[in-house]
Amino acid sequence: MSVAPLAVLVPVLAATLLAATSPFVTRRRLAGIVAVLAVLASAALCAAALVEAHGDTLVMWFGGWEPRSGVAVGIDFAVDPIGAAMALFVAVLGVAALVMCIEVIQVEDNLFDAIALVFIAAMVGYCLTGDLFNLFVFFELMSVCAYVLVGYEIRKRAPLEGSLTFAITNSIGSILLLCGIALLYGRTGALNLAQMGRALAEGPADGLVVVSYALVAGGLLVKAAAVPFHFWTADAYAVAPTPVGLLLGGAFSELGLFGLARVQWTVFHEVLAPHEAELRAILVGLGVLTAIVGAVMCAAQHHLKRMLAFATISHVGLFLVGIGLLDADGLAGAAVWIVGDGLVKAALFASVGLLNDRFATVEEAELHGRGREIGGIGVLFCVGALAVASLPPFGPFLGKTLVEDAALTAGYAWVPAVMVVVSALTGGALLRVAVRVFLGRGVPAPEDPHSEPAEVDRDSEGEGEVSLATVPALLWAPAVALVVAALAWGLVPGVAAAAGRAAERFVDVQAYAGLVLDGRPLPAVSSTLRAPGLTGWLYAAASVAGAVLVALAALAGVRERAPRAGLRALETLRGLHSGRPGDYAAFTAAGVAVLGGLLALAVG
Amino acid sequence: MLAYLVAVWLLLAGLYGVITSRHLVHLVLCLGVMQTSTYVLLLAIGWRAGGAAPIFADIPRNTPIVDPVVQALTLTDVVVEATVVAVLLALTVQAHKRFGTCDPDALGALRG
Amino acid sequence: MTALQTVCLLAVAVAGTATVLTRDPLRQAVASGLLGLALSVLFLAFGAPDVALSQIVVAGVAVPVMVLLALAKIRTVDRAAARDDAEEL
Amino acid sequence: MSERARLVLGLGSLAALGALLVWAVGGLPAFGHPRGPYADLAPRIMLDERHVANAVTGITFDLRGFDTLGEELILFVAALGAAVLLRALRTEGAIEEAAADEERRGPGTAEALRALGAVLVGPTLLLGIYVVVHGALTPGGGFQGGVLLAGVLLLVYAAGQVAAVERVRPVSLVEVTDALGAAAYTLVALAGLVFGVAVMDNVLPFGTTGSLLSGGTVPVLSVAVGVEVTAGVTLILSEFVDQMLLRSRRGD
Repeated sequence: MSVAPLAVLVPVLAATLLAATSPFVTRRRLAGIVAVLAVLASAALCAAALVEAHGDTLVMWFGGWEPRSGVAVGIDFAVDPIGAAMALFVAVLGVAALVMCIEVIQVEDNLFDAIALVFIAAMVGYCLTGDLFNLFVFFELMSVCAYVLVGYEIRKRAPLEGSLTFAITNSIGSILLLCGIALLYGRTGALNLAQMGRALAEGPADGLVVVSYALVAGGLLVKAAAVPFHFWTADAYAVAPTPVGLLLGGAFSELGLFGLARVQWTVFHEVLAPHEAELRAILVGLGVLTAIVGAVMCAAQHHLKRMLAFATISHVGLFLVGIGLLDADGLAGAAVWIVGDGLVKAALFASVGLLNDRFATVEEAELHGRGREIGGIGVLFCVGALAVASLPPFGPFLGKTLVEDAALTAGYAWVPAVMVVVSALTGGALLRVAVRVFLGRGVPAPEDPHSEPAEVDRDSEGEGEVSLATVPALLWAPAVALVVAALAWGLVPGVAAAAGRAAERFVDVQAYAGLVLDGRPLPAVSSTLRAPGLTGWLYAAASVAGAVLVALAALAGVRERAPRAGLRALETLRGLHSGRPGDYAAFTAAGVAVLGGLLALAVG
Repeated sequence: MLAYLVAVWLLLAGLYGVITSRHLVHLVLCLGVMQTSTYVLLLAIGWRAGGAAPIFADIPRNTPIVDPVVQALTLTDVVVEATVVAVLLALTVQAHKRFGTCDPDALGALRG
Repeated sequence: MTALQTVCLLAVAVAGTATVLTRDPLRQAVASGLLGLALSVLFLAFGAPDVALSQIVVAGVAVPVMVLLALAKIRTVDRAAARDDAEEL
Repeated sequence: MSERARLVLGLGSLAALGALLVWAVGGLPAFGHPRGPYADLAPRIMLDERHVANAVTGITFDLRGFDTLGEELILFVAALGAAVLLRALRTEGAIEEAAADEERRGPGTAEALRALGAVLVGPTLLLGIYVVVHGALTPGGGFQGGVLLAGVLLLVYAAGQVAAVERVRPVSLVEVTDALGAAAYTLVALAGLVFGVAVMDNVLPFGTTGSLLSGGTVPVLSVAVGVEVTAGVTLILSEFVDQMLLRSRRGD
């Protein structure tokens, strides 16, 4: 009997306890501590499941409904190493976020903690499930939690708008996903991932397969924030309370990609195998487009939370490249990178939250030089910015080199160059902020015509504002712990090899289906994945140097001397991020249509 | 086939409404129309010609019945729609109170 | 396909289109209620009484009530704003 | 993006999407011939091994009961969320004042309507409870019955007794009930572990097909959902009602 379901049920039970006591117990701190303990328990249970799986996949059926002669009738948790590791990663970020909540979220009731607990439980369940409809249920559950959490500080204008566009665009995504699931059920008569894959492989790769792929992928990519489904992301992440932003930027988007990888392999791999090369080109192309748009938009921002949101988008693009290479090594690299980058990104969100708490603004121009009094945070921010630019030996470095190697092997020799440029742009933009805010050097950032009216952000997290001489430990300790964890992630020996084996397990779909449906034991797997070689270090050196150059150029005021045409193009791109749900819905429809159309041509 | 086409039509019509909407309440109900397309699609997929409802209260146990699984899925789906509508309407009421408008195009405090 | 199913499907398609094209939210709420009603009859015709029942309680009770209450709130806020404007003049 | 550009992009994409979708549904099995084997197995298993006559209820609360836990949590979060989002701006005592105002203005509602509402409260209550507990036998179950029960609140409101709404529905009690319904479902799911079987296992005796308590945990879970849905929908609707009551207050 596996402990995995408890990782979901324990935080849920704690959430109902908090909600039930909310009208009577007004000890906010106590509720916060209960929530932290529940997520800690969930993290421990995820770790236990990971150890229990021991490199294999563990299957448990809810209600004991084992398959009947190869037909799945119940819902299963198929706990494979990558799924369990993702769940553990989400729970760890959850602990950091909830610790910060104790200090940051100043409300009278326990409801915020209750919803946050359900949010984390849903993300954990999403990582572990082996049933497509159950995946959809958890997907929807985490979405609804996120809408509420983003809009929680509803007294202000921006969270309200962010939450609205978030809810509208993601509801469209959910409906598209569900349509895809319905089509697949019509063809296969199954909801279990393994069963669907097996049944689909018996038929042709026809219109139904192509369109359901486009719908499912489109729905998941809305969550993942891939271009052109990404528009809502910055609006929502930038206005979320800091601990929520940390969870969203660190894990939420990445889970969209995780779901895509899961469905891609278990359901579609076999039926689309003859068209793998074309599918790879589509996914890598989409990833590169997302990475570049995200990086350019990131560098153009002066609102720090928005900047981090676009950095998240650009890295989602890079992860999508890793997953889109459609082989085990690329997937392993993306998984390692997602964890490393998520830890760093979460630490950066936490640092920005600290600035916001202290100075009641996150506008680069207004913060110029004011960060000098909290130099410690500046060091943290700087380290984080360099880690985003893949500074060895942090976790992102390891992940990036693994993806680069996989891209070279797959014949995409130009991909590493794109990765260097994108890492340099995002890392450089963050580095520029670090220098301006914490050192007060360089040409100050211009007042941004796009930024929100100042008085709106003035009372941002206003009630929660702490005007203390020192930064509270509950705020900085999680941030430091996250950066240390990111460093450890890159240093622990054997991460690459373990990820390689886990990815081989993930992509061996026939063995997976045999285990889930027929109870056949899994064959042994091996991986040739190694620690980064010389080329990896060279690429890393190039991205870090590039990041420093980008930062220096920005600090020297390169913007003033930029060519007109370039600036105008940038303005057009920024103008597309209009904050209007109608525009975003049109782009979502266009994205699915293009995705489906390209696939149709490929299958043709 | 007509049932499938109606499902497709509802999805497209709802999405058209969302794209062109000038009122947030209108937009929310258009999302609802999109959602109904999934109900029609699921139940149409589960329909068995001449099948009875899947309740063995007063029918013999080997009567052909329609697919009960899609019905269970649709039930979940209906609940999901109701909750999303509730959350979105709550946000709409607040948005109107704050900004004095329900025009979705007026959103966008943060742009670019 | 039975005749009842065909009729219901056409009614659903028409009501769905009307819901989208009616721009006045109050009238749209009515159209949406009709859509819900047509759907629940359709679900009965599809042999899904459970779904029909929940469709009736959701589309016939919960959603219209929420929409009408929200619209009532929106209208009164508008009227109060108009009154305030008039006083300022 | 200009309005025109949006319309062009939107219509173009919708046309392409429509073509793709029509292509896709062409690949579905012919209408009226659903593909097995899940659809054939599930009702048989529910009837033979769980003694549940209504296959849909059986699948919802047993075979795929874990989905329903998620679904219930969605409603739980949405109810808390709507409450949180709607409460944000109201001040202490404002609702009570407004409710009292409304009651004083009482006769504004037509007498006939009030009487109708009052008369309907009893039957709706009974119908709601019937639907919740008979889920395993006839169409219905916790969700449908729960919404009906929440409808009772509305009827009380329609009866014009606004202040009574406040009395019938002390908000904190509704919140607690909402949470307890969700907790009950989770605890039943966990009960399997106590008995040393799988999570979500059906640990109660299955009874005779056609009797009220057939299906083991199925009726228990149905009632848990019924409680949760009643409270959740009541919470959502009453927060909207509260918002409307605030209408008479100027400058709000």
